Amino acid sequence: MDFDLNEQQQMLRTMARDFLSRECSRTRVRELEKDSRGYDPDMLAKMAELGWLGLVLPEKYGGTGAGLLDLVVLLEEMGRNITPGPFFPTVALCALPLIKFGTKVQKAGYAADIAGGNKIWSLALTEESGSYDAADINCRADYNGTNYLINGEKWFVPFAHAADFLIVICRTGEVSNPQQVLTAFIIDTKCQGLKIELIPTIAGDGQCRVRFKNVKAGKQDILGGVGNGRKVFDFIMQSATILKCAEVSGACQAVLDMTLAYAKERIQFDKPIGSFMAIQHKLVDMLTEVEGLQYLVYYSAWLLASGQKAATQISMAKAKAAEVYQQVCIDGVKIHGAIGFSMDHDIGCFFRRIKSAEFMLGDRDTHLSKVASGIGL
Amino acid sequence: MDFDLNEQQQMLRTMARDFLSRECSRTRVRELEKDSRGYDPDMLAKMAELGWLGLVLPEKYGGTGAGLLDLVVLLEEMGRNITPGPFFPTVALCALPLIKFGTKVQKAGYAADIAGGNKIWSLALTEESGSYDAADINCRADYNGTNYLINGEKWFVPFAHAADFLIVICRTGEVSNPQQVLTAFIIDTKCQGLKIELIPTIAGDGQCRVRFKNVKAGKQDILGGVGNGRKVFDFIMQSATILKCAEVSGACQAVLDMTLAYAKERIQFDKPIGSFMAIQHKLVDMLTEVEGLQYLVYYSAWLLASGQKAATQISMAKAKAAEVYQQVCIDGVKIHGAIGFSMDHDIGCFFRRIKSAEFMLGDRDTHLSKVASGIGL
Amino acid sequence: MDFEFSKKEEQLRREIREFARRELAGRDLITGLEEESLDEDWEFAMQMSKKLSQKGWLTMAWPKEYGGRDASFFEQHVYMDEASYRGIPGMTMGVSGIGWVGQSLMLFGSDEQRKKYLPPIAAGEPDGIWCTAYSEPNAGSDFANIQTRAVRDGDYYTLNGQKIWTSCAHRARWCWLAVRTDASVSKKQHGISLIILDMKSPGITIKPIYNYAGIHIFNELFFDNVRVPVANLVGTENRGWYQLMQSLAFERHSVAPQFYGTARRILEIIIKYAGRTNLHGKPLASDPLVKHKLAERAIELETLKLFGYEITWKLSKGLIPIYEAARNKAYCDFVMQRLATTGSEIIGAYSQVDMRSKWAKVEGSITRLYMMFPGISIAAGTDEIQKNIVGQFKMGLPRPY
Amino acid sequence: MDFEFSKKEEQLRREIREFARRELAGRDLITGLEEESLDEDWEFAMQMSKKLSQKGWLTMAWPKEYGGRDASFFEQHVYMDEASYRGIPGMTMGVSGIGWVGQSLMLFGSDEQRKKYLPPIAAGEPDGIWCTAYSEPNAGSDFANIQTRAVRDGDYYTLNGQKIWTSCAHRARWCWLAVRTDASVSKKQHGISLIILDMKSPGITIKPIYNYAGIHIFNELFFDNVRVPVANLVGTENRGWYQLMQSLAFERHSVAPQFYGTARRILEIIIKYAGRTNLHGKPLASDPLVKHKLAERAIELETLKLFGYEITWKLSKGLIPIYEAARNKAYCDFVMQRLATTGSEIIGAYSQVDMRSKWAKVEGSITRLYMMFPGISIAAGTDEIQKNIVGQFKMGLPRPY
Repeated sequence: MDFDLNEQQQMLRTMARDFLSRECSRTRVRELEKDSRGYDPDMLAKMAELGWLGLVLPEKYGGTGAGLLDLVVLLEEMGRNITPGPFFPTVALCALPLIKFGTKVQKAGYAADIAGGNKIWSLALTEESGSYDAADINCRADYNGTNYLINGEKWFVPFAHAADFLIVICRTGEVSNPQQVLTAFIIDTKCQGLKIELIPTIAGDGQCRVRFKNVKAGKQDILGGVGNGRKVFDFIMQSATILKCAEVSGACQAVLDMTLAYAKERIQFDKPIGSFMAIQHKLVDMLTEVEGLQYLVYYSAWLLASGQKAATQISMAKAKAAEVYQQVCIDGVKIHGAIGFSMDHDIGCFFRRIKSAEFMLGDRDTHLSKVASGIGL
Repeated sequence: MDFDLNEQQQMLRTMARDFLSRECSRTRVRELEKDSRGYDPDMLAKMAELGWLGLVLPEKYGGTGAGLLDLVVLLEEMGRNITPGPFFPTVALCALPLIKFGTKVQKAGYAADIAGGNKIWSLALTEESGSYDAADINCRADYNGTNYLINGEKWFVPFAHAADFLIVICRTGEVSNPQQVLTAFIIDTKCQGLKIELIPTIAGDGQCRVRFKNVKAGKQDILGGVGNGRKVFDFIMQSATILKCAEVSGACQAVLDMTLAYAKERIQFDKPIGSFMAIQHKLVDMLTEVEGLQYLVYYSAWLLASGQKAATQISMAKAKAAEVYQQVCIDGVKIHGAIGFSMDHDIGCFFRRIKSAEFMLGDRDTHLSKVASGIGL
Repeated sequence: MDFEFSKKEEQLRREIREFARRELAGRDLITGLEEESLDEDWEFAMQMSKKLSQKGWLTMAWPKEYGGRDASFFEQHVYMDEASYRGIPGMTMGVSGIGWVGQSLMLFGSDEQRKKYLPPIAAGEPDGIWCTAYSEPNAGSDFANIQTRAVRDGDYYTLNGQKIWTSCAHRARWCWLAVRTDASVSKKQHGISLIILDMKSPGITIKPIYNYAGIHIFNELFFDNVRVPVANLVGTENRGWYQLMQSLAFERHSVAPQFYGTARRILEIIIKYAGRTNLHGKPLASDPLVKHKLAERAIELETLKLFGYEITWKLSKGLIPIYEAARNKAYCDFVMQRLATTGSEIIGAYSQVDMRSKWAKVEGSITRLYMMFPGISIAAGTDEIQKNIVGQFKMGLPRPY
Repeated sequence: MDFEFSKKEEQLRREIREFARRELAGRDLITGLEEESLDEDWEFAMQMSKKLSQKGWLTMAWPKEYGGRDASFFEQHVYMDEASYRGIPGMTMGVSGIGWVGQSLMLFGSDEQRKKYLPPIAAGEPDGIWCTAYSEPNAGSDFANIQTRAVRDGDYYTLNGQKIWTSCAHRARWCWLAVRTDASVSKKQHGISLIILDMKSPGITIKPIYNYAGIHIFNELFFDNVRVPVANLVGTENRGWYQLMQSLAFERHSVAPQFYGTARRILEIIIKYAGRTNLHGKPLASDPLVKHKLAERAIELETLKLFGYEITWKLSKGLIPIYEAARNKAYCDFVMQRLATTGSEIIGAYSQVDMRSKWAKVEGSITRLYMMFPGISIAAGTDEIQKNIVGQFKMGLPRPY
């Protein structure tokens, strides 16, 4: 039993904290929210140089072959700094399933470009309903003898407008057993029939609607085999979800840190406001939840990384992340008072992202249902 | 718009508060919890003398013909003092439906004895499931050409062991439309085939299991007509529920009062504990909820009394009562510290009754569902 | 006990409904302060204020001599509730004027001040738009810590200092301003005065503060030797603190009926959305989790409604509801937060969609509420301050700090 | 990062499970302190303590010389968790002795004291049963306000005063007692000493306090000129406050693993109940509201589990987890309350049925928990006290009163 990061993880954390506080200040985050690309290609290139994009990719594809727990540490730091951009969709949503399910040809063809920061990827999974239940995937891929023709819409696809490739999860069979008939495709965003529109969000965080009209995909574009989309889906719903939780956990830590600092420094009635019991106990509650979330994230990531059953704990972490992040942001803003409500203050950057974090990869109720079935209900 | 009680109600409140603080001290309440009857017949007789048992009965049956709102005021005071005994089942659960649905013969035969405090009544409605959904009534009454034969079990029947008569709601038709085939019967507890056992509860508040084995009932024993049990049921689920809420509201006020008094008087760290912000704000939250509950009870009782649609608001009041009573008791005990946890302290009398108040006449989820359908869901 | 509105009050409600139907067809529901942000919204709000004035509703509870019509507190309640429910812009005219400046001037102002300042408010004119400047960087919850100085110099005060979080300053003709006129006092509460500031005076700089949803409601105000005639002093010099407390109470009185109206509308919109939106092949409205969350919100709103009734009833009896106003403010904040979070859970990922985008659901109302509720809850006093007031004034507890 | 228990620890867990299966077959789950109430329960608990001692588990983390076996903190953790999960009575022997008296004596006690008092604890003997008397009528949260006097008179102290909320006093052979030995100090924290009191001493009156569920755990203690040898002083006279703080920290360390074990068991029992109980013709377990409530409780328990791991891990690294212990205590109270209320909602009206009645559901566990949680949460420091500790020791905030 050991809660400590290993040396490599500690180095990674220090490096990430240094780099991000230098390159990705919150002022920069606010600028990028207004930027139509929503991210900074130079920053991404530097991340690639630091080896972050290839962190979990095998060495033969230009990666460093680190483990999921290392990526958790890195994403926690990115969460602390928000770090807008396609890192998460490329690495967490796509590189991991590519390495897990890709054919040799696919891996050889795509992985090195990911590691090098040359290509951006994203995942087109949820649809107009916003649901992350496999049964709600309606986007179809019908085989016409030579190709699959993809038709339908995908929503809230992060950074699709910047992406070179999408992993698209489609329905390829009949509806009688909706869970068994999914297939994942790798689609070049330059292909015909694909239309990408930016959805204007509060956080300006580059979520898109992607429409498919007779988009062609060949057998070589299938990830994980025909009819195996459910496996890809399940894999993503575990690995990407826990990584999203790591990001949220880092964000929660940052909000707590800035709120605590403010509560010490802000004087009202001749005392720091943190000395008023109602405020102080709220801060303690925040700390308890933030620490609890962090440990739950570490624990479920460790379960997954060490090959144990992790689905229930990952869903626990996601449900808790949604709740804690929202509560910490609300309490944080309220403790800041009016200043926390202004565009110039960092805490707003976190507040604007509450709902994005909550709904990406499944909302609280979705994951509570998974927890319920995991505990025998 | 007027939140004030009228003069008659104010007099009733003063009289009730005087009488109950004299005759029904909390020490007496604790004694009665240990008493096998669970109530004090002398106290009940005095209440009858004061005209309380006949408060809402017409004058021709020895009542005073007061309205539902007056009874709300009285039950609020009884709730403040807990007042163990069969007043609630006799008046709220039985006298009101008797007057509403009884035949002339029934009213003439029974009402005066209720007003005079000579006969005790109770309602046998819920069953082993504890559910207050009409569909969950399984106790059957089958007609054999001359009589109905009642078979089944009723649970949590308050003061059945002391009752002379029970109103029993039974299934008399087929299950195809379970809501339409209920019938209410008036049953003499001395009849053959009826077995009453006291269920030992935390509050020693006289709830019983009643078993029926071929209990005979004639047509003259039917309340409200054959197959009209649903109407009786619906009536009770409104009028008795709001009266239960009034009782709970009074109990909440009492818990708040005693907790506030203690917070002013208890000194720790050289200050009254009510001056610590966390405690003070908890007291303020309690006050807000207790006042909110009181107004919601008054409002929904007024809706019902003035012949308007009241079902949704009554369910709102019941759902809120369950939540507020529990919260106020928990916070109240915690603010009292260890002393609140001891058998000798009054607050425990209220704590022991949380669950009885919560589940009698339908739990929070049951009433939230009714609210949901009331607001168009 | 009687919870019925009078025939007259019900008639007023119908007229407001009719007015809204006619004037607002097709416009989105914009909550409260947001109308101050964009020029086109503000312009529309001002048109509405004028029309509401012509209907006799804007300051209906004011005495006739000041442009009101001596309407009852209950009629005013109905106006606040129904106009909020209908989302009529301009209904509070930037809040300050009809919210507390008018009533405060009636209590503490000179005859000249009443004659000069009240009619343009009642008329719904641009000259009746006020802002209120109390807060400073170091005077938030600890409001008595005001440092902005007004130094008397013959017939004028000279103002220097800074105010912050001044909503509507960029729209206002006048400012209801709290300043320090005596810095030598030992008790901070003393030495504060209320003055009326002409926003056209030289030496005022207005710097916008955008909130984190990009909406311009708040401003910073800087005063550089601004000259204010002594005639603009309200009431007695150095006694401003007590007048301020009264003004704040006026402010909190209308919180419950006003927010109740808005919230009831939003709840209804969500319920309709849940009825027409399918998930997993069934309407959201049939999901027990959705049902119970919304039922809980409905109970909170019903409670808020009654809290609003209660305060109006007490005002109508000539009582001064101090703790009730603070309780209602804190309860509103609680209800807002719960409604915003529940609403966002129901519309899901769409709650992050910009409220003015074509993809916004439920008219953007949830996203708007979600983005605004922390700010609204801080305005007019934090939760902590409200609860302290209830603790002291209602429960007789010592001040907890 | 590694959350795996060692093979040895897992083996221990299996042995405890085996032990419980053999020894407890068919007995109800009785949470913690309740075993002190009834004679027959207490007798059984004492038998179990003896057996647990023989298995080497009771004080396994103690050094061998005091009757332990130098087991790791993780083994002790596994014992606390698993024995609680299995509901083994006697596992904490009335709490004080193995909870903090033993460890405190190892830190502050004299050699003679260790030799005399530790072996009976380790052996699970009646002579190893302790109670702890800190609280007084006017010294609850404000614990330094202790008034019970011990006046030195040659080789003896003479005790006078009163203690309250002393659990296990009616079962204990010894009392771990905080008294005032110097009443002249200006700072209340000074002048307090810890002494060992023989419960057979003349002049002690024990008055039972029944809790509101009728269970006898607490007592009042009255001291009328009770004589205590000076040799029974623990550590340094008048320095007792600091020793007390350390004892309290020991007490809080085991809160999380112990309560986690109990709570996990209760949650499983409720889940099974929901699976086998039908309502409206469907199992409760298929009701989304039931599912989500229990899922939330499961998440809280998982968090508590990790908080428990963390504290054990820190202890194992030689750290002194102060704020963590306070945080865990407060979090336990929160989790207990939520589990009790959810559980009661699921078993419904049966939650009011006496836990020892034939009609009790889920082995009476929910009713028991519901009746006990407010008391347990007050014991060893209220929520407010715990949060103050976290605020000061972890967050660097000033004391809030």
